[in-house]
Amino acid sequence: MMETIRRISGVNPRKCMKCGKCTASCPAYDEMEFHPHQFVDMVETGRIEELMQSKGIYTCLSCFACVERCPRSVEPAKLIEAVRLAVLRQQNENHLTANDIAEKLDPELPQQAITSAFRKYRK
Amino acid sequence: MTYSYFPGCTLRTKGKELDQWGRAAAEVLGFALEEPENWQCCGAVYPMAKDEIATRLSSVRVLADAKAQGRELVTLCSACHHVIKRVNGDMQRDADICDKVNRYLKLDTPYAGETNVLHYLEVLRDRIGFDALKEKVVHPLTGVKIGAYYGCLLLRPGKEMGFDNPENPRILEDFIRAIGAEPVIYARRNECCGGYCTLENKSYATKQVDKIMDNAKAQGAQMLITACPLCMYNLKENATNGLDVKYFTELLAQALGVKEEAK
Amino acid sequence: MQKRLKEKALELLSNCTVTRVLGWKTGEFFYDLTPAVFETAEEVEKEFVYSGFSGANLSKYLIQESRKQGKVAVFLKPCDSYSFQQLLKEHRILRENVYVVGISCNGLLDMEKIRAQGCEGVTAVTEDGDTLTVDTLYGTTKLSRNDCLLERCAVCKSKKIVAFDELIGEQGEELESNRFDRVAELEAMTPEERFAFWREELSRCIRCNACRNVCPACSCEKCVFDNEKSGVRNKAIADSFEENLFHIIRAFHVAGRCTDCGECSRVCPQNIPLHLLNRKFIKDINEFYGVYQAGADMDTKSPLTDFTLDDCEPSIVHERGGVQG
Amino acid sequence: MSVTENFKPTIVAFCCNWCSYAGADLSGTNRLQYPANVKIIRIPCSCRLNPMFVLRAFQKGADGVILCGCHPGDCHYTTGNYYARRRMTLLFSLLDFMGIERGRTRVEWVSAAEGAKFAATMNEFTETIMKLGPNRRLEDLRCRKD
Amino acid sequence: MQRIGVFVCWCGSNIAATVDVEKVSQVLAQEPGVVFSTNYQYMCSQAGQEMIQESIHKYQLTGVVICSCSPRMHEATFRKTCEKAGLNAHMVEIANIREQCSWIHKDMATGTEKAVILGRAAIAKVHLNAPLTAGQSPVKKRALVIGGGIAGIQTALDIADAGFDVDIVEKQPTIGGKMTQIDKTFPTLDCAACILTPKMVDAAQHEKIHIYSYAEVEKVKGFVGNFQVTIKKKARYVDETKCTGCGLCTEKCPQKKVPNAFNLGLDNRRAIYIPFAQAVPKIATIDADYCTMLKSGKCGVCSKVCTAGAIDYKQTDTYIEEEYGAIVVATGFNPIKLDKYDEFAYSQSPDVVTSLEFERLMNAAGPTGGTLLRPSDGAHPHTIVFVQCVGSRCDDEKGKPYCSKICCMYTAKHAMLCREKYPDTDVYVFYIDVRTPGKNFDEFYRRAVEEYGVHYIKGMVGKVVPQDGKLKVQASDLLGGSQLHIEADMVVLAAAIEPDETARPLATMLTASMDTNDFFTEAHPKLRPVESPTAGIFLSGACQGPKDIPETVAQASAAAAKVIGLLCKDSLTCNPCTAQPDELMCNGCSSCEKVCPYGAITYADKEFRGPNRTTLLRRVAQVNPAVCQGCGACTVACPSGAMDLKGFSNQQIMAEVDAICR
Repeated sequence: MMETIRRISGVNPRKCMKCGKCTASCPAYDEMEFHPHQFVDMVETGRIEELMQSKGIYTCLSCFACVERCPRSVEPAKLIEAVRLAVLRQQNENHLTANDIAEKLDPELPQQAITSAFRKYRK
Repeated sequence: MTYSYFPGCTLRTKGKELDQWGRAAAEVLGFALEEPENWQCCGAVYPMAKDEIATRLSSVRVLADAKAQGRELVTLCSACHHVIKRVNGDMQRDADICDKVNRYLKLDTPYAGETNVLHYLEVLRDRIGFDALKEKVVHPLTGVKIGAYYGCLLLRPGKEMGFDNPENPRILEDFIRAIGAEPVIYARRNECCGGYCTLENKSYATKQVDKIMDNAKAQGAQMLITACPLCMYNLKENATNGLDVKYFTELLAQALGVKEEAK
Repeated sequence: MQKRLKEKALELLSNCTVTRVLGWKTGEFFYDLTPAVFETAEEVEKEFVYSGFSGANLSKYLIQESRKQGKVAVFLKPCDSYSFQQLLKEHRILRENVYVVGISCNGLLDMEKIRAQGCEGVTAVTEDGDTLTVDTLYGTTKLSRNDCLLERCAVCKSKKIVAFDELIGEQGEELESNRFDRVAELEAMTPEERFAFWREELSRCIRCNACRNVCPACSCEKCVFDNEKSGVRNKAIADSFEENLFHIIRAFHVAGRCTDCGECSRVCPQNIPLHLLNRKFIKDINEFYGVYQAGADMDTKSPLTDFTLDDCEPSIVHERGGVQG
Repeated sequence: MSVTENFKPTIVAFCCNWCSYAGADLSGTNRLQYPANVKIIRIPCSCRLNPMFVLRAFQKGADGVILCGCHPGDCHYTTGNYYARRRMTLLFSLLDFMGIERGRTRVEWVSAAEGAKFAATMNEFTETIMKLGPNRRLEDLRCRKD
Repeated sequence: MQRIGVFVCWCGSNIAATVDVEKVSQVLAQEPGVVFSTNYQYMCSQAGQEMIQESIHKYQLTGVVICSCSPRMHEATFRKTCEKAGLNAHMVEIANIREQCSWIHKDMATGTEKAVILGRAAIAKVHLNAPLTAGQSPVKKRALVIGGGIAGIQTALDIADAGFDVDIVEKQPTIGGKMTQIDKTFPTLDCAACILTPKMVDAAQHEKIHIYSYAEVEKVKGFVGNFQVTIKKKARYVDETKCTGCGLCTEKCPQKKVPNAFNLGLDNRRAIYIPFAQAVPKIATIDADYCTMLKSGKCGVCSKVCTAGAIDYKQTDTYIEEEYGAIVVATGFNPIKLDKYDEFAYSQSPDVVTSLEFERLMNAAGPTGGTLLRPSDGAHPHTIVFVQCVGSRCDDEKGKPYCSKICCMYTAKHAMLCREKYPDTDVYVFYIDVRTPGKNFDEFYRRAVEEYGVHYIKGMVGKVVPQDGKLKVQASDLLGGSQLHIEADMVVLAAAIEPDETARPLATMLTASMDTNDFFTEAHPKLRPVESPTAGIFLSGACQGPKDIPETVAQASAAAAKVIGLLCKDSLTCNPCTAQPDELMCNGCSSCEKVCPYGAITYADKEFRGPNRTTLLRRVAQVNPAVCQGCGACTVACPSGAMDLKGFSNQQIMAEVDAICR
């Protein structure tokens, strides 16, 4: 599994020097039980299952602040996405289905909100 | 000068005006935007996974089309720009992805990232020039204090987007100056507004938006402009007590005196 | 043209601008013109010849002539002027002792080509625009002048005279030339074919040293092939290796300095296309390090005494197209 | 082909004194093996390699010639390897043009720290020469050993 | 014909295990010219060396071949051995049968066969060896120190104290460098000025030291022992010999809005200025970018008030040529620019400062007179956040890959001083690691934490938002497992340090090598840390890598010791393996000159005998053996083969080729 995550993401977690700047930059900190630097550490130590169970993989905003500010070019966001994909690619693990959408619609909502949600949360 | 132009889903539907203002302004400024036939959605999210290509194909199609036309590709929506620019980067740098995509698409000539992708703002800055724009302004927005809201996708990752200094950008501020208004610098202008979670978790989005709005207001902004339709929606709809938010093409069209015609 | 050159030579001698004139005179046959030094008006009147067969590049003779007493006048065709300037650049010619008369050129004739078109026993060749009238023991033939040009003139790289004190005729321009076509053809062959080609050509070499003696770049005080200490001294060829060695080393020693004047091939009695080796170097230099023309100016560094930090690696030879040998 | 089966190639490696010769020493110090066919000649700098030496080696029976020098930018004499690079590029290209097998000549930049690279390069180069077989296109029959 | 002796070493079992040394010595004994051949357990031992010496006498050897370890190991040893026995050192050749034979082959037959071939090649070469004598080149007994910071000053003082003349070239109007801007020094909290300014005065008053201030090195020619340097003295529009440093002009100048570089732009100075009170030399300088007189020809106030008549608006740059035996580089460092790190809002708020700016804000001679006040509103800050590693330890193109080394300690110092002077302030330090290897360094840091109550937080700041007169700091606390939001009054950034921008062009002038970060490379990272690989160039201070003051001073003195060692000598032994042209064959074409990296080749017109009793004047190459380093680039550039290299001649190398291919 560790290898899968590393393959999907192309990230080498060993480059991390554990400075915590990713977590310091993360706007979604309060919404995640594991934080960007923990993703890096846990992928390296093989604690993938815990990450796959965590809600944080859906609350990452993909804002790339952690990618931009990481001094070691580790790119934590790619790891988070890779874990999310590993979950979504499993059978029946779509986080969002078409049925969920209707209730969330509002007339002003731009298309891209829906498109992107589907892209991010579905296989 | 004619550019290939990728409007994207939102500017074709909910955000029609944003697109029309952009086109009207382009006309005044002397460049043409031509949509490729049969463009498809860019996917709205850049696929970070290195092991799949399906999500990159539609972007490559429109890039290859621009190459065939011998044109640069202009985008207006920052999400589209982000996705297409980065997919183009993959085609330039990731031999594996490039190879797989080409084999799948079977294009007449293989595509390897030759097309130059420009955001509308980059056209204003690098091709037209903000000084030249300033000269064309007929209704300067004198005295208006505007905060630029950049969001994430235009700027980051800086290395791939090459758009502006990702931590201290100035392109929108220069734009604001060019249309005669006064830019307000505030630190959260490149912090995420939480747009992607607006569907799932509104309160969370609201928290993000409010922090941005507070910062902008405290620094003296009277309104915000942005280049992303999703940010615009989010900033407008999810703010507790927010400032007015406009798309930059609206102010551009207004300053150039073509806002009404566009409608 | 001959008349104008003769008049110029006489004028320069009579007004004491120079004490000698370097030009051409007839050798064994009318088409076999050889370089000659004329010291008096009489000699000029009697012997000076300029014709379509005045191919010989006179620049090399200036290495010696410019070091003698008094000034010497020389007639340089465009391609000769490149050799001249290259030698100046290498400090081989004392410029102040030379009066250069640049002469425009519309290409020189190759007797071999005339013969190849069926003219045996040629007694005279007269030019009339694009037509050559060839008198032979067996009658008269008319040939197209273009079909009888020396190889180097057929693919002329430049009509520009790059160094002169005075011009006779019009100054010309650098030309778009297809001179590398033959090199490219060879490059496209398989290594076996190329090897066979060169074996066929070089095995004819009799080591007469004509190529070396005529070459303006091959003007060493003492050639390595004559030098006991060089380790490659060699007067006669005993083995196919030595055939290769002589021509590889010769080409390498003039690389970056060869102006592509084509004299080596013109004088080769065995008709070996030696200029192709030099041209291969020129083509490579142009492709690897940017276009360079030896003798075109006085200050550009020769590509072999120059470098850039990001020059291609030698492995480019292995990696680029063509069949692996 | 019996010739190829018993083929023991002769390979001459010209190594610059400062980087590559030291790199070769290091591969010895680390006991990294490479074929005994490779014999090293020490020259002060890669720019000392005269094309005549390369041809001489082939004449006398070498089957492959390799030049090793400091990496570009690291030359002890600051610029020597840049000249060597141009000279060898052109020489190899001319040999190729004359139909000599491309694999018989090579340039590799080996630093004093790259013992492993030196050994690997020599193994690789010997293998290439083994595949090419004896040098027949640029040999002097009088020097033929078999 | 040479009389050659062959000595095969066993190197214990290192060689003998895979090479049949007996057989090698027997086979090589059959080679032409070999009159004696033997083998021995350890040739490099005293007994082995004596055996070689005895054999030289006994067999009247003219050449020696030693089959042993790499020449890089013992060539010098064996050369000395033979020299003592009366044989020229360059009549010795080594066949490397250990590193390049016994150690890489496992099979005895293979090893032995190869050893024989390598021995033959060495014998073939010795046949063509000729005795070589190294030339001598004189040493100019004067040193140049480039950079007048603490490193340059210390080096200059030490060299001068040893009795040699030293010139310091400093690009600023005063010497002193970065240390002049520092308030206190760790770990003792001495006042930097108190320990530095006496040294500056010492340097200025030392009869052996000459200071070229406001000057730069323009051109360097020559080589070790004999450098010719052109120094550009920039026009300061003040006559140095007349100016008394009274400072009246700097008070009367009407141009008041010039950012004060000494205080890093935190306040303003005049267009004519003396950087600070203890400047050396204490001479005014006109800033041509701001002086209205120089720009528009209208003003002249300074000239009017100067009683010494020192102002000279017509002054121009002047050039000085001087010769030196050694050059010391002491160009120092600068903090990096922070424009790529604006998540910390450095460009957005004046209250976000660099550590060096913070030094000025704490310094009694600084813009706030030593009271710590916020630059934005002059208020006392109550919460201060220090951020470590800003631009250090980065693997992207924004920052530097190395640790800047000094930041941990100066930040501890800053934090401590804040708490000491203003106990009501809350001080946070965000760190990745705290690195304190140094005498009394860790104790110092622990004091900051334990005695002064500085909050050290393992984590990093992600964003600073200036809002409502505060700096909202968002950071991570990795040990506490939380994201912190601190309302700070000031944020201090420990910016990475980088070599001064003048270092790169200087390195090119000196042909001294640099690493990818533009730090000068040392000749050996451990054993020759203060020498550049280029002979005669020495390194002092942070130009070689990040350093604190004690380390800089230690290295400065070390560099001085190396320089003194060089200048003590009257002459230097040159490399005997130099290029040598055969004038009879030289074309004078300049090809060799163009590829010579040392400018060792010049040309002379010489008369040669021509045919028929004539003489010919020919241009021929001349090699300066003191300058030639023996690379051999010229030998290949020469088409006629007139240029050859002693010790590695065409014939010698071809003889080796022949022996190997035989």
